[in-house]
Amino acid sequence: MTKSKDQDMINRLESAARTGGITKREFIRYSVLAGLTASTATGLWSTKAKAQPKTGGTFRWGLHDGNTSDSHDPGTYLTRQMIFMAHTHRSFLTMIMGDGSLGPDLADSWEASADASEWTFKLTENASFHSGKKLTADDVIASLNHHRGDASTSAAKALLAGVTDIKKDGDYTVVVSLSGGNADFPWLMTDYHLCICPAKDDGTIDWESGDGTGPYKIDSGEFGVQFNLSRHDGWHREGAYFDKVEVIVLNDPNARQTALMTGDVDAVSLIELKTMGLLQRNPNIKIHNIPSAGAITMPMHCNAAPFDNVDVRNALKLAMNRDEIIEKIAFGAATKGNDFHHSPAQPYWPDGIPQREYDPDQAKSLLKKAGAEGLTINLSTADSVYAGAVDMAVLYAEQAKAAGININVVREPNDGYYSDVWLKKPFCLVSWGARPTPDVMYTLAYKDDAAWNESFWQNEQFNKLLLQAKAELDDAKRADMYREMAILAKDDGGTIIPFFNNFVYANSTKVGTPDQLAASWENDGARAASRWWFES
Amino acid sequence: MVPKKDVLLEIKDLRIEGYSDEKWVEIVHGVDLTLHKGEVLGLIGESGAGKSTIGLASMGFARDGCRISGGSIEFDGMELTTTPESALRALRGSRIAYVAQSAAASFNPSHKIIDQHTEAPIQYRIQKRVEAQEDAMQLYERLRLPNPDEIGFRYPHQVSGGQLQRAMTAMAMACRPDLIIFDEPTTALDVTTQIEVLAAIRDIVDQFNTAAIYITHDLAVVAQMADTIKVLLKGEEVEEAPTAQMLDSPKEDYTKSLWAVRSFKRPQKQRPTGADAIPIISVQGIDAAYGKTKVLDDVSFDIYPGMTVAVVGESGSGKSTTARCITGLLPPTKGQILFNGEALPPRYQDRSKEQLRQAQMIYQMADTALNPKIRICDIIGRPAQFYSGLHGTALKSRVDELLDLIELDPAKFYNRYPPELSGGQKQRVGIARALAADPKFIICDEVTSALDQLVAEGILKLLDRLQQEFNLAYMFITHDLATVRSIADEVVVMQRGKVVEQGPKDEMFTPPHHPYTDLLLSSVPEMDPNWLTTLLDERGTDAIGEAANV
Amino acid sequence: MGDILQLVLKRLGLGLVTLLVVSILIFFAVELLPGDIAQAVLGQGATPETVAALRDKLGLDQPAIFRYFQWLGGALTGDFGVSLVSGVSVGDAIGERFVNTLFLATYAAVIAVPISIILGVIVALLRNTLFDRVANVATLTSISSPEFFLGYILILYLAVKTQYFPAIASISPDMTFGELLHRTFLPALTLVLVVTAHMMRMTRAAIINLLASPYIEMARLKGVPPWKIIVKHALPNAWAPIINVVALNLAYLITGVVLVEVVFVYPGIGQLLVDAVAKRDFPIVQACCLIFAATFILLNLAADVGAILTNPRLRHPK
Amino acid sequence: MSTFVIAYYALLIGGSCLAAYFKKRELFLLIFSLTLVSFVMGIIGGVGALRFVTIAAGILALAAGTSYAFREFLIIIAPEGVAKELRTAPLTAAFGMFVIFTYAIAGIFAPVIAPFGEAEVISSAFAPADENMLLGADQLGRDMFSRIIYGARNSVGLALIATTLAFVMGAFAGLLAATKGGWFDQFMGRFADVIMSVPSLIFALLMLSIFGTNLAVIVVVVAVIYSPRVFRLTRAVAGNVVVMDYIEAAKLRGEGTWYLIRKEILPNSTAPLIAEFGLEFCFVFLLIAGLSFLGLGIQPPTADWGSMVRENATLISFGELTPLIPAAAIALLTVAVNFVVDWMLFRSSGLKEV
Repeated sequence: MTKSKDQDMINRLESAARTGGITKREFIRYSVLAGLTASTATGLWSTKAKAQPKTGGTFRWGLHDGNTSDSHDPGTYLTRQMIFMAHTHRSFLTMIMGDGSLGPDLADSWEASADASEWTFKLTENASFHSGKKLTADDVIASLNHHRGDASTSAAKALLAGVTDIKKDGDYTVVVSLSGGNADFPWLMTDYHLCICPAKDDGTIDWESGDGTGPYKIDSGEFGVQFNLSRHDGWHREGAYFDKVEVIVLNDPNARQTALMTGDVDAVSLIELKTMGLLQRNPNIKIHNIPSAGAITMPMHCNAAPFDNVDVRNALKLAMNRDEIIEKIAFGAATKGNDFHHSPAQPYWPDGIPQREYDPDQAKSLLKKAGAEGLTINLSTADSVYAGAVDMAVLYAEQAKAAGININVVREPNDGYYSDVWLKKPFCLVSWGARPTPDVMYTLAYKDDAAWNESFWQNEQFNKLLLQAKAELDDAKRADMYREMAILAKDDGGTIIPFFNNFVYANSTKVGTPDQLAASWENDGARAASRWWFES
Repeated sequence: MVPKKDVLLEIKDLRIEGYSDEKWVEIVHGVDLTLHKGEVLGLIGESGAGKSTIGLASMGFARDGCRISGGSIEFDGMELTTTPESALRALRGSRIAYVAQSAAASFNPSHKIIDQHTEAPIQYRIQKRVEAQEDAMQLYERLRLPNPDEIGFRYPHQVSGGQLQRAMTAMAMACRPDLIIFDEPTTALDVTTQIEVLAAIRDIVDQFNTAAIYITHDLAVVAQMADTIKVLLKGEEVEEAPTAQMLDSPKEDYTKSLWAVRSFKRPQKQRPTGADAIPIISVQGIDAAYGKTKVLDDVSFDIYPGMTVAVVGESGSGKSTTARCITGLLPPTKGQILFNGEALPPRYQDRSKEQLRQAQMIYQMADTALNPKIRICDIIGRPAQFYSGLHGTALKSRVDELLDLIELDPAKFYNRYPPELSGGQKQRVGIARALAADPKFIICDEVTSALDQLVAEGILKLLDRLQQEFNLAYMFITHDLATVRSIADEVVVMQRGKVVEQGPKDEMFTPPHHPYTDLLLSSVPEMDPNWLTTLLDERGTDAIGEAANV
Repeated sequence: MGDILQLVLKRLGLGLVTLLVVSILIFFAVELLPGDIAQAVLGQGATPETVAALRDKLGLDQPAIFRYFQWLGGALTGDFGVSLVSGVSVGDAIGERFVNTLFLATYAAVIAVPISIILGVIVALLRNTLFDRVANVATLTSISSPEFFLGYILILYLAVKTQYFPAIASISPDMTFGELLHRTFLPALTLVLVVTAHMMRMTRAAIINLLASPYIEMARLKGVPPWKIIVKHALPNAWAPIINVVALNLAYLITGVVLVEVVFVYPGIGQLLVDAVAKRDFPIVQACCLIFAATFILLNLAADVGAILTNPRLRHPK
Repeated sequence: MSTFVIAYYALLIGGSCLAAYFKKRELFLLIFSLTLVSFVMGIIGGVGALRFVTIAAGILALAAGTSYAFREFLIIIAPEGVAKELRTAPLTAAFGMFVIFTYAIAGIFAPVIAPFGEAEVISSAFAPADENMLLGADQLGRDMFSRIIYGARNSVGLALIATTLAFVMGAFAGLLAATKGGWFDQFMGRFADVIMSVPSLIFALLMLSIFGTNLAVIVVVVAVIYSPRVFRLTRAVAGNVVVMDYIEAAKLRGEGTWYLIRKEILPNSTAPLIAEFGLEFCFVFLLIAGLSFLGLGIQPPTADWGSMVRENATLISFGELTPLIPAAAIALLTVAVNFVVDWMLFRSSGLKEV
């Protein structure tokens, strides 16, 4: 870890301490990790920190995405209900903090070998499962192995594809060997699939029981409907102020919002942007608008006409009025995209790359150059991609008319969109969840041989830089490489990125929240249950 | 005769309008009527004469789509045309009662007979339920219903038509009204049952000295029932006179023509003899069944070319089923049918076009026999087109010719639809449709029973003329012995699916008869006002009970 | 009565054939759905190898016909299999939700059926009056409004503005019956609005149809007051069509309430079915569809039996 | 007391007196009961309530007047036979015809009537109504009024085609089954049972997922879903017709099935089918709207009332009336269609009540 990064960490810790985001004990522990002595850390701990949040109450939490066929198997986690549950009744090795930094969860600390190909995690000795069993390295190894191996059917299999071996070094140390260097590996451990379940004697995990080391334990529940949880007294971190938590699936936007307005729930994970302004008038409701690393992308298949011509691709990029789209579709709750998939909410964000603006005339001339004047193409989308995805496509089609491009908006069924449209139709709308680092994102969807290279974009230089950056532990060098990659993606890539959407969620004013909310998921990185509290 | 001093009902210049074609049209044009206590007035006339409308108006009631537009109706000092509905309602059922034509349709199928009987007395608080039920049972006994203590507790469909009609008469008597309107109470019944009901009605009206208006189109029936007869035609009175006088010396031409209806008679033909004389239709020992219910049992008879064979019997005797077997709609389970000596395939689907053409059928209900949405020219033209392949002008001239044959003006009727025609005209179109196929044999299924007598006579004459012109053979299904008498050459009497007796008409109408034929013949009402009394005396009361169960 | 039993048995037999055909239809419809269960379970985040592994595990590599007969064999012995997605047995997955659906349907029916019949009788009695016309327009309007829309309006007025009822109908087994009725009132009311109009119009039509019958005229000529004519003389004979439309609507209350479940977040079987279709979870889809089909068939049968039982001709044979 | 209130009561009481004087019993009862109700409403709701009554009565009177004038207009321009029928139409039916006529005009001449294009974005989202935009803008800033006009063409057109197709398929099968009888009848009956026993929304969901959501597929799927209902009705109606003697006569003549259906049975089965058409039309409309709710409906940016309701439905929770406009358009049309159908049914049933 470099000096500048440590300082950065300390500054963040300070600010978290001032706003009451973390407790004194945690503050000192992180500061020590950052290379300070305990006494210095104690001095830095400001007395301005907020008083301890009040404990008690039942937190009713309305989520926007749940399915009756969900299960506790971490390998099949897909819906928000399960992702949020995983952050509530289970734990991970690391966690993303309110300020966007990487903090400890089950792992107290971690360090890499010089080439970043071997990572050692030191586990906390205080963690226990709801059943009472103490957490050991065996549980961690079994849980990670659940996603590895030929027989594994986990959706996170690809994520751990680079892992060659996982060993324990005593009961509280886990060593992970990688096939190549990966500086981001501890960040990967925050992936929602990689929660830790109790190991069975045969080295597999017991996920069926729903047991975990999270702040709350499951009392009862039904998938796609509701889960009732109560506080796990043996939790190994600070927080978990509520006595009980009810996780309620409210798929219908209207149901969700009215439930919040009528006080049937205390917080919801998503509100409809269309009615955000109207909801804001309600004095009992607080709306959070958090920039995220999630993005709306519009991949064009670079291996298919007419998108195999870079001028056509750029014409389509220029034919979009992003400001109007953000105003009308995202109701302002978004960050303007610049056609490279690297969000300001992620580390190493390259500042100062010129923003691409709406320029139908230039688009026209590019099309002329490509010999594709009066271009007519289909744009596939579905309601489920993003609230307003269809409207956005229609709006874009209207804007593109000025550049002489005819876009037919095709509304595809919600059901099966990602298996039948995405990667199959040459031009479509896609919604990407937040990924912790640019490397994860690029490797997943822009690397030449990635299964999800959604635009089938092949760029030698880009791929070379990607591999170099991955193993580079020097932050400055890494940042430079990411800047170069961003420019390549912007000017040659096959993906239009209209905007990075914000997480827009709301809660009752009865609920207290930290000043800084994690941007990895809605509701404070899906950890509202353990980080929030009831006021008074 | 009843002393005529107390006037019960006095109608003056009654005018009633009906709503049709979006305007009010007068259908009763100023009828006067006076009825004294205990008197029975017979209202007679063809359909459309306004009999029922006047009958209902004397209750202060007009059917939906009708309204009383003028005149006065005074019932026992009360002017019904100005009485509010609620007061009128209080009158109905209690002081004026009504007996409808079809008891089967007029009893609510959902309630027991006795509950419907006691509804009015209980509602008017004349009797408590138990009393009313006892009274009902007494009335049932008096009307000679079998098992009077029990019959009321049945549902209407569990009781036969004749018994229901008597039960309805009993119901009308429930509050001992001053006046009962009988609206064709026996028209829907078989002749043998009719006697029963007539006797019961006359009996009870006499016993309680109730005044009555007896509406019918059957002269012979009204002759038995009424003290006075009023003849109506198209909403106007033709004449009124005491029964005997009316029968002996009707004044008006129209009345005379009504009286003369039954005079039509044509000479009887004999079967052709000789070796080459083969019947056009030969029914040979057929059995038939609906599902598991056997309805025909070994029926055999022959029909020779140019002859009319009347098949008579009461409802349920198997007359129409025999016709269905002949046409092939119901394949017989046993036996066969020969056409011109050749066996016909039992199912009509298997018959050739030529076989189908040769045998045609005319139906009882002209309303349902003609497609209301097809023009007359197409109805008649279709068989000609279908069998003979006529087109264009040839077809048109054939249709014109057929219309001429049935005495309908082609210029007027060519493009009309059936609902625009009168009953008789429809029946003529039905005949023309059969003729259009140029057949050798026609089944006439009760072709006149739905028609007024004058119209019916016209149809019979037409059929006779056509028979002579085209040498047609008729199978004439009927329950009306008067029709048989006038048109048949041979008669087949059927009862419960069996042929009881058959032979030439003269023989059949000359004693000795088979007992059933005898019962049938003797039950046909005659114009003599004393016929019913005489007949009942002859048969004795026991016989009536028996007949009722036939 | 023996005839009725025979009819019931015959119809049940036919019903089983219908169910079999439905099961074939559903199976192949689910087969034909683009994408497959492995993809759907693993979501956007799955690689081809993972998908293949899951397909293997679930036995999807076997031919469709074989899998269908495998399922059918199980179903015939009462084993409807396990959810391919969550591994829970179909009975466990559906059981409680079906009870919930039945509860909501019963709740709505208990309100809607009497109201619609009584209203139908009243409008038949007051036919062609202002009240009749207003009722006519009102019912037509409620028929022609999308049900999710009705739901939203009810939420606005009865939950958001007045707070009389909760906006979401989440229920749990430990609630008292009164609490349960209170919480599920809005979805029930929405359903009531949706089905009442149809039943009421049918009741009115059935009664008015009978008013031209001779026995109604007879009753009028006996001096029976109008309301009694409708209630005592017309209604008992109008049951057959009324029962028929009631059965149709009851079937709808059970099978057609997906949207209401979504709007009020009610854990019923409809939502389960939509989710299962999305996941290509064939055993659940199949079981739900068969339950729906069986409901439909049984209610139809009940309607026919009801029509027979209310028909005195058939109830009291000669 | 404002002048409005005085004028209000003066008008009502004057009207009552006039009605009483001219012995218009019904009119008197109506006006006088309104007077009495107004007293109560006036006390409880104040002038506002009275104004509401006035406006409601005004709208009603306007609708009645329009209907009356429209009926007279039709009578004058229609040929003799039709004009005779039209005279029997009650005001409700005339109103229905007027609405249908208006919708038809709006649909056919949509591009001429609508001030803006169907997908044209002209202002900011949810802009309020001004002199350019009669009803304001929708969520993308498209003119609401123009979209409603285009919606008449798309929604009504689609529902009409789907319903018609359902009727063609269902009626044909029903007539064939009634005529043929036997195993074919049984088979078709069971087949209809199978389709009907799968909930329509699920059926549509499956079919549209399999075959895609283009217009043709929507039309066919909706038609398949609704044809069993038409089949059953036709089967029942035709069942009553096939027992008629004229059918027997035609069969005995040796006529083929197709002739029987076309010439003999169909013309006598149309009345109840037309009546059913009205209700089915509503249901089809709703099903398509429901499909939109699940994201399977008409393709954007095509304006469709069902989708327009759905897109803005959540606004209703905040008391915004925007979603009510297309919903009202749907409701008005279905009510209108059913008014006309009621009248036709009444004409064909022969049930005359005056």
